Amino acid sequence: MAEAAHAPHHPTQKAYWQIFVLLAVITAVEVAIAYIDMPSWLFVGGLTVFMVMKFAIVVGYFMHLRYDINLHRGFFTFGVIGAIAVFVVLLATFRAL
Amino acid sequence: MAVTTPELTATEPHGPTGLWSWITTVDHKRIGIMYGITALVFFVVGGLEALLLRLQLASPNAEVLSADAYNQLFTMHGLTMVFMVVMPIAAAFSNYFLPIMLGARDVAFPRLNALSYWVFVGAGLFMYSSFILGGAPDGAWVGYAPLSTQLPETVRMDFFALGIQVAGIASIASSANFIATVFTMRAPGMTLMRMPVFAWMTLIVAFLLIFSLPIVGVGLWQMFFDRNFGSTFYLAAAGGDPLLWQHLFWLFGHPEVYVLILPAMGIVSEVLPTFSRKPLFGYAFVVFAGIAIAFLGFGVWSHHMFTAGMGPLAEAGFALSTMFIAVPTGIKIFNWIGTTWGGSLRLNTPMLFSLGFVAMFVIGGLSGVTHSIAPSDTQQHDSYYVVAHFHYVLFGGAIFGYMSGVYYWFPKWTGRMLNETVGKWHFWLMMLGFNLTFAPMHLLGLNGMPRRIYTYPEGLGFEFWNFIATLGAFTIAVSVLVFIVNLIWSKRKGDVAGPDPWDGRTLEWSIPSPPPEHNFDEVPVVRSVDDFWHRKYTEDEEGRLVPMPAVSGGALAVDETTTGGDDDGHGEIHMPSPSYYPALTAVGMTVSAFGLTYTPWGWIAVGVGAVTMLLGLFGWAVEPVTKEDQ
Amino acid sequence: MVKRSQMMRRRLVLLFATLGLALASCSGSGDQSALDPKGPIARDIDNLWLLVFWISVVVFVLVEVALLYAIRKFRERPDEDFRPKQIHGNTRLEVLWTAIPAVILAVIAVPTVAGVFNVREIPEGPDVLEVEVIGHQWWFEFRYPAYTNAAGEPLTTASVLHIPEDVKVNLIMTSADVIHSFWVPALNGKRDLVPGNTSNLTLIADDPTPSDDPLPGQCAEYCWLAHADMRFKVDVDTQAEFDAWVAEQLEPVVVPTSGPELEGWETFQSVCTACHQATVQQPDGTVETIGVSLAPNLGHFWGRGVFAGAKYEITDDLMAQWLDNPSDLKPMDPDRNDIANGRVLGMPDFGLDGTQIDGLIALLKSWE
Amino acid sequence: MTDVTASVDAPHDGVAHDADHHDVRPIRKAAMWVFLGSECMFFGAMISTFLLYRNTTGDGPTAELFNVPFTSASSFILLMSSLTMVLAHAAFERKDMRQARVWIGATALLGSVFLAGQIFEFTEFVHEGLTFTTSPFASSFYMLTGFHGAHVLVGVLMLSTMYVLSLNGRLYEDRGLNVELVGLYWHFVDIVWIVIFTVIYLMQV
Repeated sequence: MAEAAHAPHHPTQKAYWQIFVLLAVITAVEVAIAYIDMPSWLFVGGLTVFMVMKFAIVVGYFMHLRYDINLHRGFFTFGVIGAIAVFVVLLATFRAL
Repeated sequence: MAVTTPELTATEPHGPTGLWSWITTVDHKRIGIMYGITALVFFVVGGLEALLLRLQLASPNAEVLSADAYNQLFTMHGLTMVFMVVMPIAAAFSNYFLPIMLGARDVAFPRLNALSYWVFVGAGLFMYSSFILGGAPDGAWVGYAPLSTQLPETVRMDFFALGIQVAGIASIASSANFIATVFTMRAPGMTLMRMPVFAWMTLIVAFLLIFSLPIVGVGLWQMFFDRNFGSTFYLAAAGGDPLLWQHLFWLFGHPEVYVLILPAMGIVSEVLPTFSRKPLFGYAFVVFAGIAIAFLGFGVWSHHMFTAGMGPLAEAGFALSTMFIAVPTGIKIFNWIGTTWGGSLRLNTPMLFSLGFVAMFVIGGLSGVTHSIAPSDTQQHDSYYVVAHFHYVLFGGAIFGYMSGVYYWFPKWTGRMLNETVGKWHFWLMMLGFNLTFAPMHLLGLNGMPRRIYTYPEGLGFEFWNFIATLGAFTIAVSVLVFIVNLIWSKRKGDVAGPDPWDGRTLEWSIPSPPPEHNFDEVPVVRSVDDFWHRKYTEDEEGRLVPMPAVSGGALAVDETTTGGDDDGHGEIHMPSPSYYPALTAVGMTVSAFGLTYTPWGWIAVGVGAVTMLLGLFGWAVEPVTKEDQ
Repeated sequence: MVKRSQMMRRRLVLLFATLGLALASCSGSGDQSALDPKGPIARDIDNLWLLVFWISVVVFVLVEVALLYAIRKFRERPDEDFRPKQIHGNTRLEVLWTAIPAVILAVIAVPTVAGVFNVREIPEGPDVLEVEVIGHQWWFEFRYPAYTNAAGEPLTTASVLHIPEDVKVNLIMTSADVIHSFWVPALNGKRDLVPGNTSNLTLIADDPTPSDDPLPGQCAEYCWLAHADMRFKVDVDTQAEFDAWVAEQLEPVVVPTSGPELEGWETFQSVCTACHQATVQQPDGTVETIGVSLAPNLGHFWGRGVFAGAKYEITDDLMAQWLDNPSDLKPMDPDRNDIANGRVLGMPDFGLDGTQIDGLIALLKSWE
Repeated sequence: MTDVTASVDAPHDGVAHDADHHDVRPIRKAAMWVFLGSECMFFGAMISTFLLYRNTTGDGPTAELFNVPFTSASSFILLMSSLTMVLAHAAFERKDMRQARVWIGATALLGSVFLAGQIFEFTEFVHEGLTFTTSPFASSFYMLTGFHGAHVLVGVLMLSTMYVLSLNGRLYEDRGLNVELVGLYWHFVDIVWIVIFTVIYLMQV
């Protein structure tokens, strides 16, 4: 029934383990970066890139948003993008970015 | 045009009767009625508070109310009208009519719907208990820090912080409920662009609420921790910034004011076409204007803080974004006038209130635009000019819109018509009283009368117009009495209204009034906007209205619906069974709120409340929706 | 029975009569009005307001007339069977009434943004008079850092702000407790006083005000009990008058050596210095500042003419009532005072007897 | 948003509309996703409060206090719990109840270990003078990590309830408390920690 249509898209058990290892590696790299001193823009930029990658991987594969209908994607991205936009403007008015 | 109702074979679960049936109901119609009645009671209470305020301000240096009493009353007047009157009235209409307009039998989560109502009632009683437990909140409905955190030893502002928090939880729950209902439970064929405008406005309101309430939730927790656990979020001496509260509050505050007005706009967009016998002018544009207002609503909050010292760049930016909110609002108003243009207007009371809405909202909208002009806003901000503005949009707008809704849909949920003559008296008295009260406030504000002052000196030119405003306030009170008399009298003795007294356009007029618990015997297939209207009328060659050629009596509506496979179309209709778990959870939440107010010994009550909540949630999560499912 | 449309027309007339009456009496503006500016900045704001106001009136008239015309013309006539054309919309019209408001707003946007930067510009330079404004719960404190007295204290006064005419006055504002808002409509829009932040407001007055009729101002941000009684006066002097006033204020007040004033001085030292401050000249000539500045500075107090947040004129019997029990004259909550942490919510009732009160009045009068 | 309408009708038409019991799962999932969207606003507000006060440390300890290795370990634990959660959901879809129960138990356990780690870390910080009332930095740090911990606790409660229910076979698919919804909630709590860990512990800007 509806589930059958979804099954092939779901990552297999083995794929989940691979995704998990990838996430662990990214976390390790992030921690490593924390100990290397580098120009602050590279430091913050690099950490943000890795953070966004981990965020996207977990949301995409573990929460199956990649295979989900546009409605659910719409709800969540509206929340995430909305939050980022609104709070960047808030911190800008406080000149605390 | 009565729809002959086939013999019901629906197995109505033999529910409890009497008060217990109301406490355990999960039927969206009964919850809607409960919201409506609670909102009306709070409306009268809020109105009495307003009368006391106006008596105190009727003359300079008056002794009617002490400063302390005045501060509590104006704060509770604001909180009551926003959180316990206008939002619940919108919830009453959305609860009752959203499922029916979408062709559904109930909302997505009936028990969550009951929880929203009972948590709202808990929040209302919790906040009003403050009057006898050391004084009501007296920090204004905005509760600016550090005034709200200046006296941690009192409990007044704890009732404010926890009261709005609990009311917020109720609204988040009902928003998620309505969003799920709109996106997953529409009648077959009813795409989003064939939904009634009221359904669209309820959907947009749900999005505004669910994305803005968490932000003020964080602000309220910070205020609560500052007051009770010595944190320093807003303590300037320790480096905290009081402006953070203003930002977090208004990030919720401005979407909130659109939450208050959009449902009324939805009602007007239903009433005007029905009484002009013409489709809504520019349906898509009205809908997209609503969506545009929702997005812009999140981008303008700091126009409440032009005088707070954010620096010129931020002020200029928010002035521009605020200015452009007038464009979608203008589109709506022009489309409403376009709807009446060339129509055949029946000036019954619902139509009068909707036309009154449009007329008064134009004034409120224009005075709103003058606020977006940041430099001139520094003269208007926190003066009675602002009080005039938001009463023109909230009273002239929202309340007129909801009164129109009450007169329009009263026949549907009671089966009887509200009296037209008494209705017209109610309209004209309210129109007169409203203008008498709030028009002079424009002048008072520009003459330098600040907001929230318990009295004013002689010689500044405030005496005359304050007296006129007080007269107006009592005229409004008379009109509300006329309204209540009309409600009570018509409930019993009003003329019997058939399922479609106004020759309506949307699905709720295609079912008997009052509708049965399962709403539709057969869920209709929808082919166009205002589908029910197009089943009754069609257009001749030049587009003029022509009644549909009469088909054998009454079968019109029935055979249009899906016959649901081979059986004779009366399959078992299982309605969700009553459940007391939502009410139990709500009681637990309110007890915890009381406990949190009176820590440290209050922790016991918090424990009891939390356990009750967990029991309620656990029982609810495991309980099947309909009992026979076991 | 009067024909329905007759009754309807009479009611419409009634409605518009009240509306007209309300708008027509714009003229009655008192002297705390934002509609008759007495300084260049307030005048710029007023011009911007008038531009937007008249545009709004035009839009108001057009839209309301269109609505009322539609009601009158398209009302359902009971006699003829009028079946309306089912018009669903008109995209051209939609574009029109989206573009026109957008254009009008774009036109207004230009002076608005210019106005914002103009009003917020902080004046610098030697000819600018800087005044520190500190908001307290329920009175305004003004300090002039440029002028210091013999004891090294800046000139400090309360409730009455003296400024010279035609001079850019830069108010550097903060608050000692909660958020207040400094608003003298005749000279500029309001500006909040936020604890922990400083904000700036520029006042420029065109011409001096008569000494008995200064410009009234008021706190505009709700600050609890006596928010309505937290007022102030702006006394605009000619440059000469202002210099004379400064010189007089800088003079330390003389400690009395005899008579009821001495009785007052004893009470002052034992009771009042817990919150009030004054720069006094001792009989032996030394000049010192005594007391704490949590409440208005009492040096040259009587000369201010108003007290208790500029709510009352200074007269003997009002001062006697105030000293007897301050909460009778102004809503305050002295029981919640926490002097150690600087929280002052009102002057308590010290239970002073007659002679102490007369002594204090005599003392303050002698300090003029 | 327009393509939303087409796909949404799909699950609808797939099921005979008048069947007495229409499929509730897509309805519950829609509500959960929009709830998670609103939770983004909740945590977003707290994270921006922290960013505002990150340098307002008064005379109390500053961000150097953070023990990055320890927190990296607890982040790894939470990451593992996300894996066990998704394995539990996969097992549940395959109707392999025994395996699903094992993974649900593992997720609850890992969640509890993470919570224990947080509590240990907090007691450590309090000893070093960073209490809830020390400075705005401290207040916003404890509020953010505290509310995240509260969400983890609610997750552990739900997981253990499901574990008990599955013991006597009363874990149904169409009830409020089903593996898929708790899974979405749990992963959300994990990605909030991913943001907190990077922004607060690592960046220390």
